[in-house]
Amino acid sequence: MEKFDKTFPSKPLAWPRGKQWALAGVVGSGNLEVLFERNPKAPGKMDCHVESSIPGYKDSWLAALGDFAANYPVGGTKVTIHDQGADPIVVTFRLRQAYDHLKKTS
Amino acid sequence: MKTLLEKFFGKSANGIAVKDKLMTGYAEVAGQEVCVFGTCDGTYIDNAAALRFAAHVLGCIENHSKAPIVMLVDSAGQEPNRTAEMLGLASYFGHLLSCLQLARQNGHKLITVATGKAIGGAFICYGMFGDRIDALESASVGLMPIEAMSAVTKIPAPTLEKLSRTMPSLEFGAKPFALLGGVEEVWSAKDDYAAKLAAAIASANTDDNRAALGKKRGGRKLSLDVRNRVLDESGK
Amino acid sequence: MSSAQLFHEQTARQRLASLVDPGSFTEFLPPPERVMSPYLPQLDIPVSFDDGLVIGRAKIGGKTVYLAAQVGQFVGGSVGEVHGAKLTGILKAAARDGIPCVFIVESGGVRLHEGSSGEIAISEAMRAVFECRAKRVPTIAVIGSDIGAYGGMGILTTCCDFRIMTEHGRLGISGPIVIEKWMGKQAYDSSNRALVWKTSGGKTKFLLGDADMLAGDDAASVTAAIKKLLAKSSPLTLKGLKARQQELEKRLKTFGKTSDPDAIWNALGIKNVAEASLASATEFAALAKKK
Amino acid sequence: MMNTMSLETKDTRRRNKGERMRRVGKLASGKFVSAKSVPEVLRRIIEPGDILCLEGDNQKQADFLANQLATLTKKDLRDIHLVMSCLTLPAHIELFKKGLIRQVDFCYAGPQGQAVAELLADGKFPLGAIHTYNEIYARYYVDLTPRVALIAAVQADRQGNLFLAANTEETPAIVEPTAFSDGIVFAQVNEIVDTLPRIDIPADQVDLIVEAPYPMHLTALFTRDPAAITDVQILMAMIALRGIYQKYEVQSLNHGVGFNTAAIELLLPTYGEQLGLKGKICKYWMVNPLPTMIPAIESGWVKGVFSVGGEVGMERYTAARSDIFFTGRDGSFHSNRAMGQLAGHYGVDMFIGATLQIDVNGNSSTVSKKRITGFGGAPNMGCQPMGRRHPTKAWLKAGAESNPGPGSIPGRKLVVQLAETFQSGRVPTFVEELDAQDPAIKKALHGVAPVMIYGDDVTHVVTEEGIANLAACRTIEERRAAIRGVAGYTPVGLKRKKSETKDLRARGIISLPEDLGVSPSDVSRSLLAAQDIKGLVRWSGGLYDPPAQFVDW
Repeated sequence: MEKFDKTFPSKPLAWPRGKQWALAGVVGSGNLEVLFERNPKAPGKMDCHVESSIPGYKDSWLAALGDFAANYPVGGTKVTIHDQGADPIVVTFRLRQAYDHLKKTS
Repeated sequence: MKTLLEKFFGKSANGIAVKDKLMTGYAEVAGQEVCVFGTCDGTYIDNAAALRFAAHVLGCIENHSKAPIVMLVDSAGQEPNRTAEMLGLASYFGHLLSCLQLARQNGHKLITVATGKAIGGAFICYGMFGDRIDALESASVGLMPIEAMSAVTKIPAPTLEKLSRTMPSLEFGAKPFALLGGVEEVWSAKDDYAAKLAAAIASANTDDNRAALGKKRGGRKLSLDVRNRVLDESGK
Repeated sequence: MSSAQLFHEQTARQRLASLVDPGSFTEFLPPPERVMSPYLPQLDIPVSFDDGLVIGRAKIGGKTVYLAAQVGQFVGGSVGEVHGAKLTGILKAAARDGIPCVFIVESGGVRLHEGSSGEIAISEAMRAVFECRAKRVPTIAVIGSDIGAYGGMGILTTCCDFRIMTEHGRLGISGPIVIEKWMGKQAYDSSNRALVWKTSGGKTKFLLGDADMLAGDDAASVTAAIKKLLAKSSPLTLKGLKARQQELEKRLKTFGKTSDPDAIWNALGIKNVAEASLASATEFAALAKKK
Repeated sequence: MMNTMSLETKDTRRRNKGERMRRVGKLASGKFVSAKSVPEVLRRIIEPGDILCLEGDNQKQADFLANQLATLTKKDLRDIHLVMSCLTLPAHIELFKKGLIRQVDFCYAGPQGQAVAELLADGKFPLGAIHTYNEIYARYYVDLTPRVALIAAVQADRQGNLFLAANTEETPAIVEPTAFSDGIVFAQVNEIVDTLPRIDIPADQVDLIVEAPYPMHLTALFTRDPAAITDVQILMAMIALRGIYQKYEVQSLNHGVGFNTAAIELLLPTYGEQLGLKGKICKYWMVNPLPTMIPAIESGWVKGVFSVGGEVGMERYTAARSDIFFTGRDGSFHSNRAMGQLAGHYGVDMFIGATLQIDVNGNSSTVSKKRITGFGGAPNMGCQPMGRRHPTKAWLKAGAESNPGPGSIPGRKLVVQLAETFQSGRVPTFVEELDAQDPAIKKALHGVAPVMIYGDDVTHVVTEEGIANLAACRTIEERRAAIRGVAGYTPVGLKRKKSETKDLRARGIISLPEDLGVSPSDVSRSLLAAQDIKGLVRWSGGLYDPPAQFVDW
């Protein structure tokens, strides 16, 4: 198990109202779950916490998370990931799905 | 088996028939008629056994109003079998449990004593359904021994062994099971089983107190609290 | 031409979202509360925010229900201490409030990694199921995925008022690999998927009467089946259980000597096994009725 | 000047064949020999120094004859030059272990890839060359003409005519050069009958026949269960459909046999239909009768399919859809590997297939240090047909993009590589250097690294990150930057420079999903026209009979 935290700068979330949290994916072989939570205290930051069952891939995790924070306005969020060996593409996939959920007002 | 039954029921043990390592019958505890069924010699429980027990329970409900039902458990579980599965062994067990529930609803107290093996499915399919569950100190109670668990989970046995010191749920036996609240009381070999059984029948009630016991004894700290949180959130 | 998402491929959360009236689901102990297993990290196994069980309240066809859905991908949908406590909690809430409980099952049974705690948890959940039944609060189990309902969870579903299965669902106690190990590959080849599903799958269970309804492999079909059963309950009576006793005795007597599921299909009115195997749930239900 | 040698070589081959056949003598009754006499017959018809061809296609195998051959010892058989396309049975490996083989020329080792690598390392695999299919068939007519060919057919009649059924594969490509050069053609058949459904090989070209005690080995090699198609593969299929099929209006094509292309086939009747592409693309196919083609065929997308081989379970379906498939007079399916490879090389707009490893220059390979698998059909189809003349819209459009010089051909075939950035177990697909470039492997292959498809031939690389149009790159540096740009979070991808990627994207050399109107949120398995094998059976109206291992109902 490898665990790490990292904060990325990101433009503030464009949807100030909406769901407080959103979850995508499941913890299962080759898959992961990602939880987005609103964190109004740090509007210009995406705070990430990753727990991965396969150690040794921190670089590609950071690159994928960094790209996501750069490509989408996700400032003011806390992201927690429980990973069970997902490919990087699945990381991007799930981040995007959870982000789309978070945007939905309901 | 005979001697063990006599320790529980004295001479009235004669009323209990043992056939194919399955027991059914009626006996007396402290002068009160009790319905008895169970397994011995670690035998497997199959579709036919479940039906035999269920028929006995239904007969008790019909003809022995409110007689306490004593379940004795010494079984290694169900035998993995293609035909049994095809016929729906789970449904046979479900039927037995349903019969026991009807008995409970009709005022029969359900008392379980684990006398030998009380492992996995064999315990779940009737014994663990008791209002009050006790176990002999010598009984093998639990999900499975650590070596078996290691083989299935692929986690090395020494790791599990080490963890079991802080996680009683990984330990195997009557005492750790009692720590989890799964067994109310562990009887020692010196105990007077008949008296113990009489006391168990007297104190049994239909509230499932196992989570509370597990918390009190420290072996299963989360169950009660998590359950209560669900009840709180849903009650809002 | 695009079809619906297959029920057996959906995740627990997707299933819940597509079964209930849109937007009506409220989750209890949701992910941000992080009610997770403290034991898995000690074994270096990843945790999940919901410990593999999503529970909450929603409406189906305007009717309020409690729901629980197991996450089969997470440690096989297995029941650990937290998972089991959530399950017992929602069932007890159903009994307390007189609100039906729908349970989407996808589990191999007890979570071995948490040992006997999971075993007791399943037993507690069983007691809670019967608490509902004693109060005539309907409990409905839905089994619609390959993981199915096995071990203690298989037994638990047979304690509920009703079972809805799809042809992808499986119901049993010992899984095919365990049986193969015990009996030998000659007697039971666990890689023969057709045989495995004929032995324990939804269609056979429906024919035998262990599944009350056979639904299609999509959320709409499952919802329709749930709606039909929500109004009913199946209280335990001496008469009813004696009839069930006779039925199970007859089943054992008639089929106890065979291991060939086709024989059951034939005896229960399916003439053309190949055609019925390929049939959809609706087609199959019609074929089964024709007998 | 008179050469005495030339007098001697006028008809020695024919006379030698006569001697061999005489040696068989009473072991044969007409052309027919008994199964138990086969080892002795082989001993009598094969001579030291022979070029021996053993039919082993990637689906059907002359396995009975191969197994009998493997019972011979060095006393009976030696100094053999083995030529065959697919060296895939344990019996084939046995010949090497016994030291019977002087030289081997082949194409593909598939399941024996590890055994081949081990034999090579032990110096027990005297390799001539690893070929592509068309190369080895060509050499059967040049310098590798077999003296004896051991082949497989489904049925023979009493005259010795052969019926090959759906899996013609390469039988004609072996029989013709052998029969017309006084070689011996020895066929194993599943059964001998009075009347054949149709004649695929005339008796005239067959010398010996044995009714084998067991039917020939046949693998269901190309059946892909839609249930195993992942979201990522669907995303890539959507990217490819928009960024390549639609853009170039691809009319005729060859598909690989992976799950990626299966996803594309299953998206045609759904996503393709939504895009309004029906009738505009994907009309003519050079593929085996892939079960995943059924929905597209049933929805009227496909006008024709020609195949290099059959597929187990598709017999009734292909017979019932004779407008689409090539069928014989008897109504049943016909295939031909040599002609199919030719069609795939010269006749189509596009080759598209998946790969396991691709380097920063665009070279791809399926070879690893422990497995030498050789080549399947991909290299003949995944390359530029340099002599092509006939124009099509796609060919000209791709040609214009690649900016031909005064001496180059005006068009370009689309050669597309589908590559998820990672293989299972987080093994990166993109690497700086292929395993195939390993010096030991290169040396064993006489200096030629076993590259499946050369980077120069590739026009596009498609990953879940987007498309890199290599044909439009002007320099090798630009090509490398384009590849890094779609290589995701692999070590190759992590080396990309943001500014370069941005520039290539602006010039249309890199296209991201959003540039093509594809969003990951649109991805769903419910877009697949059939989501499992059962769905395919239902689409086929019950005409498709999937093999048992795919049946779960």
